[in-house]
Amino acid sequence: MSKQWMFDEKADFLAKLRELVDGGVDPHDLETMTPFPVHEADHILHTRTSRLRFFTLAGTLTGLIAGFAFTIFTVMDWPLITGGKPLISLPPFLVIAFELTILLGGILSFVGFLALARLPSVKNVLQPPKEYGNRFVIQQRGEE
Amino acid sequence: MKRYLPLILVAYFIGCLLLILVLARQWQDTGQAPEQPIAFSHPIHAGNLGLECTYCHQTVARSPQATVPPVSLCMECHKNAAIDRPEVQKLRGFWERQEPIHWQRVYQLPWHAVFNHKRHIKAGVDCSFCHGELKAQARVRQVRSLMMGWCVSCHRSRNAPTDCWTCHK
Amino acid sequence: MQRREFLKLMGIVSGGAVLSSCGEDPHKKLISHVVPREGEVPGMAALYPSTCTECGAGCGIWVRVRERNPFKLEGMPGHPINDGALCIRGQASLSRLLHPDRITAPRRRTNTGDYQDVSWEQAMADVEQALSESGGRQVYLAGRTTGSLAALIDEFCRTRSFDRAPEVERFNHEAIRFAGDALFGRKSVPQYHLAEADVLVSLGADLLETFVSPVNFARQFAAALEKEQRWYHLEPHFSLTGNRASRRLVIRPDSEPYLLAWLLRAVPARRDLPAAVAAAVPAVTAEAAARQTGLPVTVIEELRDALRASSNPLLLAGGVALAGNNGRLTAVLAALLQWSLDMVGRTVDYERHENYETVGGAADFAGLVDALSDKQIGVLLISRLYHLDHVPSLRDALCGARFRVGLTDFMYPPYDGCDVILPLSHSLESWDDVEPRHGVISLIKPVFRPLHDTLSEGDILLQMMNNGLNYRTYLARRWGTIGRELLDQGWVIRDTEETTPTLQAGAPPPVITIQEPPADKTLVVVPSLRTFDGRSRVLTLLHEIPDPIATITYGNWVTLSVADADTLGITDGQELDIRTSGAGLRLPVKTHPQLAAGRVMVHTDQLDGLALPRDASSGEPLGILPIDSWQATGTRIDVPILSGSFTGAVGRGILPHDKPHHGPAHGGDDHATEHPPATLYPPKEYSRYRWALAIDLDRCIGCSACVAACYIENNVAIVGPDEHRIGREMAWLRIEPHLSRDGRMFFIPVMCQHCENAPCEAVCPVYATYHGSEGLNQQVYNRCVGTRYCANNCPYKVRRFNWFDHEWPSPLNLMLNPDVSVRPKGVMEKCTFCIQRIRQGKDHAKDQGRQVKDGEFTTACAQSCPTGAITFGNLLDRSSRIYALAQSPRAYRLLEGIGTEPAVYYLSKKRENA
Amino acid sequence: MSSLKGTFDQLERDVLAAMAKPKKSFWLALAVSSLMFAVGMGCWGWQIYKGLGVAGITNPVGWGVYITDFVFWVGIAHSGTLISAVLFLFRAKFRNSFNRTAEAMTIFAVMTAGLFPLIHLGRCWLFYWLFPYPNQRLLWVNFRSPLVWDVFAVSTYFTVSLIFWYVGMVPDLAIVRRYTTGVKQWIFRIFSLGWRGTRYQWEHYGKLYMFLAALATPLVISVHSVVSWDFAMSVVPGWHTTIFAPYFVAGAIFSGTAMVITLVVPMRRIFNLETYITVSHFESLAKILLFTSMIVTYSYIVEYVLAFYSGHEFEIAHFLYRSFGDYKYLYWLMLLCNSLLPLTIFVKKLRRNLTYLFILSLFVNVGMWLERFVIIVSSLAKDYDPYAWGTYTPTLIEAGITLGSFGMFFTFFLLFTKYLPVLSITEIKEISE
Repeated sequence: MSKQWMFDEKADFLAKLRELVDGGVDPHDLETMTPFPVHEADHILHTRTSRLRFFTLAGTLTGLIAGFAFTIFTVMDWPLITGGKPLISLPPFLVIAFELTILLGGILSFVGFLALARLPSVKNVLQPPKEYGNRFVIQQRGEE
Repeated sequence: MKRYLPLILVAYFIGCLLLILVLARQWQDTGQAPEQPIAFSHPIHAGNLGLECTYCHQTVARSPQATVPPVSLCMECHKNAAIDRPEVQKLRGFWERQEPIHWQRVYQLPWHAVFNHKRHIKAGVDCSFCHGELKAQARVRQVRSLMMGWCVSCHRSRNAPTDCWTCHK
Repeated sequence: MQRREFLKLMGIVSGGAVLSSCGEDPHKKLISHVVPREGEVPGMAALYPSTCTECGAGCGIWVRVRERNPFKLEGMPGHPINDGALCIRGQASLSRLLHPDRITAPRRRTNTGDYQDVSWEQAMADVEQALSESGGRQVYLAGRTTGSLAALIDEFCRTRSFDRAPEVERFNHEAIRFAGDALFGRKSVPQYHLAEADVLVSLGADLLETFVSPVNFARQFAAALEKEQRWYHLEPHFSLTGNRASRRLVIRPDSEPYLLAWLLRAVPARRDLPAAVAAAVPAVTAEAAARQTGLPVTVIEELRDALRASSNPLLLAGGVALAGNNGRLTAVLAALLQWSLDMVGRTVDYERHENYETVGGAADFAGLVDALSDKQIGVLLISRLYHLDHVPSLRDALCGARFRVGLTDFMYPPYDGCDVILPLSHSLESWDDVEPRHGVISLIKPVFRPLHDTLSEGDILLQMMNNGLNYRTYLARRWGTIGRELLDQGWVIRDTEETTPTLQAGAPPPVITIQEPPADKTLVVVPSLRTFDGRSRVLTLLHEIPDPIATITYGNWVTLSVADADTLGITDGQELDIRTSGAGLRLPVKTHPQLAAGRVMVHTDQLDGLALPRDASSGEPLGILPIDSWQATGTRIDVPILSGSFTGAVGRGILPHDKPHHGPAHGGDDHATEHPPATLYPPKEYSRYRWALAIDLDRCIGCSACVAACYIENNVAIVGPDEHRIGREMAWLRIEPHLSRDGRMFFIPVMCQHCENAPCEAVCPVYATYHGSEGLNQQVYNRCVGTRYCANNCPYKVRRFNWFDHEWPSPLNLMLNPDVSVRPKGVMEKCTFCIQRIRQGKDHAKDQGRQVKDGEFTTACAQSCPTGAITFGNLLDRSSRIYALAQSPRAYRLLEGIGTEPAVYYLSKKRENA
Repeated sequence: MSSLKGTFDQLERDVLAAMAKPKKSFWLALAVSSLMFAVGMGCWGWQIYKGLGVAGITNPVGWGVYITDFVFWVGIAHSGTLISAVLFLFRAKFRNSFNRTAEAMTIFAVMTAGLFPLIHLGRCWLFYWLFPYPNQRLLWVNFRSPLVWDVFAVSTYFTVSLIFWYVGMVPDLAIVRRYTTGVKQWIFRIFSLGWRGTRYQWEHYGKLYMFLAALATPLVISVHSVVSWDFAMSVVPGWHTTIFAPYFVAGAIFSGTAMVITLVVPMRRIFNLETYITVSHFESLAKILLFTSMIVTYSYIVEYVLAFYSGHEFEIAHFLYRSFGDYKYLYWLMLLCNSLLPLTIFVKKLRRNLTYLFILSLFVNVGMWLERFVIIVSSLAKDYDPYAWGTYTPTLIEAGITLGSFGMFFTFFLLFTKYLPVLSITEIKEISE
């Protein structure tokens, strides 16, 4: 069985949270639900910094490399001279690489977010989760 | 009902995708073989009789166009040969009326492409490379897609020019 | 040659089966021949010789035929008249053959005045009936006719008892023929050997535009350029001819006699004039001549000195110089000078004169007009008349005939009200010959099945003569021994029995009095380069190509000097009301910086029915008219003026020696050192070919023949006046008139420059334009999605966008070049350096296992150019002409400052106008 | 009702009130804008059927109203992401009042803008050739062409802005989910992805939002730089200049901010959001407007200085033509709208007067449209070759399609105000605690 507390005020919520952690409850067993991000709670619970940055980094790097690789591949695939410029003209390709950096960075960040935050949650989509209104909620997982 | 709404939506999209794939497949199919005003048989002429392609398609090695033979050429043989056959009768009909034969084009290039038979023949490309084994085609059928990618792949593999204006006009 | 053999030969060429055209999409069909035509390879263009009949000059042509459709006319190299070149009208004349408005079958006028198509049998029966019933005289009135047809008409008139009226020709050179008749007893236009003269003085004659045989003169002009000929051209207005002379002298209209009379006395005679003649020449002092002509004394003295020092001079007068009240006098004085300076027999050739003897002057029609007015004419047969505006009396009297038979291809105004119309075949559909110049016979041969139910004039006459001959056999019989050569070569020069005449004893008119020329403002009526006397107006293409002087395409206009426009407070496109000799003319103006103040220029065919006053002695319409009053009406007429500015090019790097200076780093006038290659990248290497074009501005006369050739060769669309007004003309090649810093007019042909570093290429998102392996800037129509970025980024603005789908109304579609695609809407197009010709040339060379030879083929523009101003070739071939020209110190390229490295080299002028 | 929950409940009710059953005026506005949209589409259809010739563009002016519209709408699209991303990174709190609106504006403006390259194509049915996808023709696109950069920049901008907008909306959609029932709730359930607001969700969410903001900021700058390079990469005098990128970016922010004001002033009044969007917020916007106006004015000056200092004949001739030639009235009107009128914002009274700001923003919108028109058209009308000089007059078709683009934009925007929360509820909660 799990325990659950609900608060109308953030201060009450934080007080209870601190009380629970100080009382020796493993922060991993505590789940909170808030109407907006409450950073103080993260401090209390020692929430891990999100690993999303790796997704973003991977996305941007992929985009950058793919941008240059793709543009260079296409001009080598069917070499067509335009405007007396060399086949591999890096300045224009940089524009493409830059845009792809942002694009893949953005998309992969979003994908990473979905993966890390376990969204979309099929369960919650099919069966709406219990709504707590604008309350601050603490749930403690009990031992089975 | 409401419960299945997302499923229905997903099914709808998959259905659309499949339809597009099927249509694309259909569109790619090139094996058109239109009916001709005279059921000329390549198997008989090129196969049984062993006539060279150039016996009839005389300009294939000296002109961009291979050309269909003039009726007079057909009549050189068919004055006497096989005159009882109904298709040959048709031919004689054209000759007597001095009327050109309107063959259905099987290999048709789009308006923006040029093709030079002579150059391909002189480069050693066999007729059958593009037209297939005509001895086996009772009715001439388009055996190649004639799509740009098909032309270009061959040009690339043979080191033929790939300047756009080689083929585009 | 046996006659049978000859007929066989003709049969082979013309005979064989005919392809029936049908409504189905030809691309979906493979249509067999029934019997192949000998020497014809499907898929390859065949060339057939013929002669252009658009004007009377008789230029030889090669007709390019593919799948039995003629799709291009080209000047026939070696032909005695045009030697390979063809003019703008000749190029466009192909569309006369396929014009949708051509008369397709014999017509008979019904009681209501409408026409109904009838069979030939019916039409001929009607004519025969009229001939037997009408009573009265029968008259044959035709346009200028030479060669066998002229002989046949004579025969016809004899056998069917027709009177043959003088021939109608708007530009009949009456004054020249009058002078020839009066002085030498030769009523003909002599042939002028321009190229042989070391000093050429031309008065008024628009040699390079419409005068007698313009292509011939243009070729001679080009030949004379090589010899450093000194050419003075005197004219009251501005013409392409004057612009190309080494000195253009603007003189007061109709004042030529003063100058000529003075010259006659001032230049020592090489052949003595009879005393009576010499006495009859008015005594004019240098000052008087200078005052009357408006030229400084020094200039006329320079003229005198040049003529005196010349070993083989040529002085001739024609065109507007003879169009005033003093016209005949000017011609006589000019002819006297020709005699006195020993030109006759050398540069003025009466042995091989131009065939104008049978052409009538306006006065020659008086008898016919009277007969018509008196209803004496039973049957009037008219043939090949385009208009009769220059003999209005005849025009108005035509309806006096009881029965009129019209032979024509279009319903020109003189045919209104004809009782029977017999449609003529085009010269490309019929056998014939012409003899434009004495003894020079040029072949006309059918290359095309008669498109409509038409016959040639010869065949119609022979049918009416009912002697069982057709015109082909008639011709064969007449040609006799020259037939073979004529058929092989396309032309023959016959021996001539004519001799060089001498000055006749009592030659000139007893009294030579000079009439006072118009003092003030003058309207100068000049022939049109594009429409000749108006006969070519039916050719739509000619309306699409701008008049090179005004750069106006569609519509009528007058050209006005800038100074007068300022005084009148009038700008381009505004209407000017001109009152002259009682009549009025209202036309929009186009100002021109080279036109002298007080002169208004208008084309013969743009007079809007204005009745011209006539010369008192000859009855010819005058072309120099004093303007009584003029004023701006305030109306604006939206004529399409294609040039954005005549004067804006100065300092832009378009004209030779006219470089812009980009900051202090560059400078100097030498183009070779001014702009180092503006690129960081190494130059592109080519392996076998690098195609390039050289355009010699010294030779370019602005005649626009290249433009017409380009239009037809490349299926360039005709878009009409509305599109022109908003700047959407489709020409791939245009002639740009630009005024240079020192006030000279340059005509610069501009087409795609095929830049090495083409700005258009880099900006195309889909590679629809890119740099080909032979240096061509290639536009792949079917890849184009139509962003128009390339056109924006083209500094030469030579790219054309297809704003709509264009149509070639049937049967004009038959003349589409099968090797060039018809571009659909939404696609960019431009000059390709005639890639189809390059492709064919390389194909041909490859068959023989060699490189393309220099001059083996050329672009359509270069092919047509009468002066050889355009040279096409391979820059990698060090022995080629193009290489030499590109290396010439005269060579420069347009807008070199922006580093595009064009492949079109322009050669600045060698000889400088003063 | 002093508890946070109470405040939040009130906030939610206030914001979601805008999503209540629409009033008649809404339907009227929707009808007008969708009619405009339909007219535009009809004009486009006619243009596709007949050919581009029905528009007034011609030689030498190959680009006219369509590209002007494109640049205009891309410019409008700029402020959305700018306000959101840049101000987010700068922790500028006033952004919360209109970031949702601004982002929505971005999305719809990019969609509208994205149509114009298609509309202006001669053969728009082949637009997909602009994308580098493997095809049987074995052809690729030309990555050297600024138009391909455009394809990448605009589609990246659209994608990233959409993600940014959507991500910012997820917690709000979860709120709406609570207030709706039936099919509507289903939709919000799907689009809120089953959001619950747990601490790890918030943690990842916060990071994502920050990364997206960090990515979007250079993107914003790059996109309008790329759009400016459409011109700057050419050889056309008047286009070919290095200051175009910053000049266009500033211009985009300028016009985008003006459009935000144009949209938010009436929206605030209609939906009674005075509590959340205050006059001070508008004052901040007005300061951005003033600042960017001065950058733009500076660019105008620099353009002329560059041309004349360079001594380049063509540039000098062009700039004289721009200010004294065929399009001189448009040019001076543009200067009035973009450089002179915004200077009035220096007066505090005026910049706190919403009516004044609204009217001024309309002038700026017009001025910025004219700026693009003047740059595009006057540069092309007279470039190198005097023979090819010409002028351009737009036709009714072009006017119709431009009208249609406004119709499309407002249609989408009206639908947005009705079906999605127009303010970022969550963020307002965050700052209002």
